[in-house]
Amino acid sequence: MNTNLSLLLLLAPFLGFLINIFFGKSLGKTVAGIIGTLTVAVSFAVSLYFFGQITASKEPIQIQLFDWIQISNFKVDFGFLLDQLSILWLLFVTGIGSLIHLYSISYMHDDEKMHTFFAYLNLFVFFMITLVIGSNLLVMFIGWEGVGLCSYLLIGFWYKNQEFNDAAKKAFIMNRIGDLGLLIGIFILGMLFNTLDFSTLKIGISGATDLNMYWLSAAAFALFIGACGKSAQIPLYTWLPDAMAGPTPVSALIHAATMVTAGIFMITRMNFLFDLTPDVQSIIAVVGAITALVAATIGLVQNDIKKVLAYSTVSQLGLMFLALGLGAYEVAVFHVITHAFFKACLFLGSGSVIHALGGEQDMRNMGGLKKAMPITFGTMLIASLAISGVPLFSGFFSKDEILLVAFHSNIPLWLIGSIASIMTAFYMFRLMFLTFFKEFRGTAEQKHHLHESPSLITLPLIVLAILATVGGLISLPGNSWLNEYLTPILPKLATAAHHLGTTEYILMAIAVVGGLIGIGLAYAKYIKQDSIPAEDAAITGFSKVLYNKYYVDEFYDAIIVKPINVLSGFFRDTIETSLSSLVFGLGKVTNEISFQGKKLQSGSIGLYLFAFVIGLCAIISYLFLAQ
Amino acid sequence: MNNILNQIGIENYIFLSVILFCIGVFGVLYRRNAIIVFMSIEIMLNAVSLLFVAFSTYHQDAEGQVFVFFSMAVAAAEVAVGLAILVSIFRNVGSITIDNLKNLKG
Amino acid sequence: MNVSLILIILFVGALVTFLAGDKLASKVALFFGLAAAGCSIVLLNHFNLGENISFISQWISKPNVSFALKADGLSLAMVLLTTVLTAIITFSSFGNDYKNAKSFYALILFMSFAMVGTFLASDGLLYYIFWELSLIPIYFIALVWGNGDVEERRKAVVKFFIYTLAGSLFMLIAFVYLYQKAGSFLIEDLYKVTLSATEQFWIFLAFFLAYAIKIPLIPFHTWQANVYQKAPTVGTMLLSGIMLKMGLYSIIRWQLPITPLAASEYKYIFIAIGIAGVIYGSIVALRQKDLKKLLAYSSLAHVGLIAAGTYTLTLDGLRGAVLQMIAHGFVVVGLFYTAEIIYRRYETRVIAEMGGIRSQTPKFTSMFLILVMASISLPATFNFVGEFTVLYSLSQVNVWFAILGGTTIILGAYYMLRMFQHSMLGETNSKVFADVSMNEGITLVAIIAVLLFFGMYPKPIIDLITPSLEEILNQINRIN
Amino acid sequence: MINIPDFANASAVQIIFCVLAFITLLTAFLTIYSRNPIHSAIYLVICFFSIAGHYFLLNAQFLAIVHIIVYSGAIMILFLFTIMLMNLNEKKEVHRPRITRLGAIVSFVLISLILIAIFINSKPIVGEYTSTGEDYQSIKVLGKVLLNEYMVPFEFASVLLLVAMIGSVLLSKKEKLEK
Repeated sequence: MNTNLSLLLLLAPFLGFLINIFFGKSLGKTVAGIIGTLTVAVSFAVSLYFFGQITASKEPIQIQLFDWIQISNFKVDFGFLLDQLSILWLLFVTGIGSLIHLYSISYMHDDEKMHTFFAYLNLFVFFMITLVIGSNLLVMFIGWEGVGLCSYLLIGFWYKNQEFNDAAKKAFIMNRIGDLGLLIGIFILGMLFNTLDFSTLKIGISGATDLNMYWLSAAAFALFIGACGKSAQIPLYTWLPDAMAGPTPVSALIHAATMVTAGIFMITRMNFLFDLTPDVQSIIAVVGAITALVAATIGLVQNDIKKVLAYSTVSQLGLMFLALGLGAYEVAVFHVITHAFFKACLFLGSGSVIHALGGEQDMRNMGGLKKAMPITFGTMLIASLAISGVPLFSGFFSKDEILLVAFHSNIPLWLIGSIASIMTAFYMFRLMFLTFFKEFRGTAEQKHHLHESPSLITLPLIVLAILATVGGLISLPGNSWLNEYLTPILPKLATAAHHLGTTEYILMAIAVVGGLIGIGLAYAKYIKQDSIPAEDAAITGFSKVLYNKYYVDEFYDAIIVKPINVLSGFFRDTIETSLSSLVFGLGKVTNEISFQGKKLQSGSIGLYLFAFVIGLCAIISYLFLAQ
Repeated sequence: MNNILNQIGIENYIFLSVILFCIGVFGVLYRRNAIIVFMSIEIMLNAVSLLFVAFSTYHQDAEGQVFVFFSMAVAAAEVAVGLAILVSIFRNVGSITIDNLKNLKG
Repeated sequence: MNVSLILIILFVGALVTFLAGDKLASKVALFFGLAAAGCSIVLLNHFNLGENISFISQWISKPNVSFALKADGLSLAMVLLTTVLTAIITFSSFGNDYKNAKSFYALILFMSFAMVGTFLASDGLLYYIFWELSLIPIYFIALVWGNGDVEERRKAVVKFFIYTLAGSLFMLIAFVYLYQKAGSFLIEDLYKVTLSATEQFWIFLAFFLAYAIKIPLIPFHTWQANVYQKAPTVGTMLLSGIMLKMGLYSIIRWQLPITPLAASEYKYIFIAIGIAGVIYGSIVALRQKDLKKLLAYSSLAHVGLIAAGTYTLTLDGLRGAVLQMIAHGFVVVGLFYTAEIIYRRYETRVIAEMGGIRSQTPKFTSMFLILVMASISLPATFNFVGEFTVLYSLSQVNVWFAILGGTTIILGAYYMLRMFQHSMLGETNSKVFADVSMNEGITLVAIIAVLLFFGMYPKPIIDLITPSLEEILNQINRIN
Repeated sequence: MINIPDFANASAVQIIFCVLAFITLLTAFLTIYSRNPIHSAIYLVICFFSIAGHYFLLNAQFLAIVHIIVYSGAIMILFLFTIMLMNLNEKKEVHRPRITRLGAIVSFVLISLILIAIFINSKPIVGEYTSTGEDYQSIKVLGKVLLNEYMVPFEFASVLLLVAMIGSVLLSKKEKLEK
């Protein structure tokens, strides 16, 4: 029963993919969209069933299908592990997935290749489910790389534009750098523990007494590099902003809610490993904090509505990594969930705006959309409040817990996180004010076409906005359902103390005040002063550095891409030719020897005879006299 | 039976034929006239034949002489063909000096 | 029923194809190719049932040479690869018109015959004869039916011929030396020969030269790119799909078990050479303008990794190498075939002259993309299984080897995606790109099906090759 | 090893041997040394006669006779005819470069030394020459050996001579220039 259901869970989106890719064109756009949405909805329903089962039984479901890869000291099964963590992830992947599918039916309706789009989306969900429910690291790796492939396909969905293709390629390759790290981590774990299975690994690592800390840390660090690639952390984050080249639903689904959280999922899955390697944990925390800050500063000055959201995503992911690094996995997971709600909502809302403006993404050309698009505005406002950490919205609870944890372990990290949160509030409301308030700054034609999006678009927005509001309920401070739910995965939770003291309340207040300061600053600048971000050419000073993203892309280009290309040219033109001429040179030497040797063949019989006699002498003396 | 070798000794025949053979070799190398070279070759052949006969006596065996007999037949054939070739070379080139025959030059 | 049947089918097939005349040649060749593939599958079945399908008979009494064909799992896997690919390659050429087709197809079958012989032979001299025999047909195929300037082609092909021949001579010398010691060319007897460390080193080196040129490993690869470019696509497929596997197979079958001491003594050097090939090939591939050349260098990178896997002397290394050999055989044939499909329509192999094909033919693009993904070993393709196992074995030797070898997954993705982007994506090309024909579609789907099926379920092949690899590993470890 | 002949007590056979050997070597040398090919040929005839004399000395009468017939008779006549046909004389002899002469002398010395050294180094020769008394070199015996054991080579020799005859006739025929 469970086996069949899990297969249904996994294969329903795959079936959708097959139908859409092979018959999508003849089925028509709407049918293709409905098939795509329904198959994901089926998975969601199955996930709900499993959720019910696990809350009742609290026993993880292990499913083994067949032997996959045979290694000398262990074998890798193709199997599933449905425990609290994976089911939680399944719920929001398939849940938000179906909402975004629904949204896309309307959003992508004008695109001639809508069936392909749905096929890819379905394929993505399929791989994401594989990633989440894989019972060992390698099955997870299938999903891990598979979502990378889908991300590549979807970023480059409008493949006629080579810049989009470049962005897609960049995303794929950056991810692959991380994947190499993940693979190395898998190798080390395989060698150390002779298994890749999560449950066996857990027993092996927790139960072992004489662990080799050096290799354990190496494995944890390698896994973390993998997570960095997938979850866009420094130094591998630059692909995510570029990935906004894809259609907006893709940005919402893949690059905000689901795929980028895979790194957090993986680290949470492997918490038993990371708990033993405090050095790596502190690296994770620091990297997360710095990423949060750097991305937030860049987000302050971006003018492309999706880019702002992208940097905000990177920044929020940084906060989650901060939590992971501090060992507060449940907090990170909590933030992943709330973030999925409000960030998906924000992306879909921005998509709705872009849709209404006929593809315009520059906030300098927006403004005053509040009246034309009330639902979009309302939902996005809720989501912005949530992300800014305004009390009672979901983001408040999750972000606050992260900062709380940070404060208890390391004050500088807390400070960095707090600054990043203030900045988040600022740029989110900058976005809101620039987009929805004041007068419309676009062309007259755009203004003429301004309209609220159709209900297929607004419905998911509303649902997500509601979730963004109430999502915090799953883990209220002091009385956390989530912590209780995750206890089997994170055994530490059972013993952790949950009490709210004065410090906690003060910190909360600081966070709230910080958020409000951010909002207030944005209000002062963009509503009171009515300033509009300058044209690209007019940006100067530090904001120019920020606007150009600290020139990190250029830096990578200069120290990695260019040298490799130069090296490639050097190899191709110099080394290859010289190696080739070496071989030809060998031939030439032979030729030359034979040419010189030809001269011995003088035709002079006298000489031949002389040589003959001398040779005879030599042979005879060798045969008879040499002994 | 009185053996001739008792009086002369096989080694003398050996030295004789070695020297004869070497004279042949010397002739082959020293002279440029193809006919003389040919004659030198005959001398070398004879040197070997002489040794054959001497050893035939030494071993009291007829086979050595049989071989000389065959080598004579071959020598006769060789001379006939060789001289015919020389004649035709002379006709074509006008000289039988072996220095002039360099068609085999590589 | 024994394995000589496959050889007979292929040899007779070559003759019949030659006699069948130009019109029928391709179909006759396909028939015999399929017959051979079917025969090898039937034999595989017999083998799995535990029957003895080897064949041995005295051939020459002095020197002591036997006509010995030994079929174990490893050989059978390679034979299966050869026969199936031969059928696919023959079928793939249906869209082309070749002058003197009867000779062309006869040569394909003959080459297949020689390669199957190489994989099966368990007598050193017989193996050597088959090994050299396989060179003759590809020489003519590349020379007569190749493309580009005749003079340049001749230069490239003659270089290839002499180069590989020269390399093989060292192997012959090694065999002669071994024969003097063993008094027989039979592989079992050669395994039993005890050699001093110095002898092993020289024999190992002699074998290595032959194989390094054939595979090719850097720095012996200079023939490769030019020949791949100049040869007709069928020739390129035969070369890259099967022939270079002969070298890799031979490392496992002949070189390592005969000279285990040298192999374990110098394994770091040879792993390093393989990995250097991975990085070097990938980097050179980055800036190739010619599609076939790019694929040639990618092939260089992949075989470097496979060779590194074999030299680890671990079960995983050998197993991964064999898996990757099979996977690479299929994927590289598929990729070269896509190059051929594009060439049939656009008459060019220069990547810059392509582009914008995707909007015209989504089917072809999808299949191409799957092949590209398989080539960069995305999980769930067969290549991943092989590459994972090989990289794992490298990490067992030294994690840095795995990291350096693993750069292939980054660099490979870089050049393959770049190639894909510039050849397939972008604004719609002004030139019309006809959709894939029936033949082309069947060929590509067959290849993709193999790659995906074994990517998810490689167990049959793993089970097939593992016992024989374990046996070879026992031979390798016999001294230590 | 080389026994200096004791001329004072030499037997007749020994003296004959020495004389014959002297003639053989001298004429052989003169054959080579003489500038006139006709003279060379005549010296060579004398040389062959002296070798035939050696054969007589060794009691190989049949061979000696055949030798005179074949060599002195047939072969040398052929030589003489050819020389006369080509009208060779001293003047036609080309100048030999010094290096050639030097090379020839060097190799002569070399090969002589080597051969002699070999024979000196080889196993000492048995001093006593026993004789079984069996007849081994009369014409009767030779004929039996030749026509029994060596019949096939004998026939081949005849074929060889035939072929040589045809070949030389063909070779020396004036070529008809066909265009």
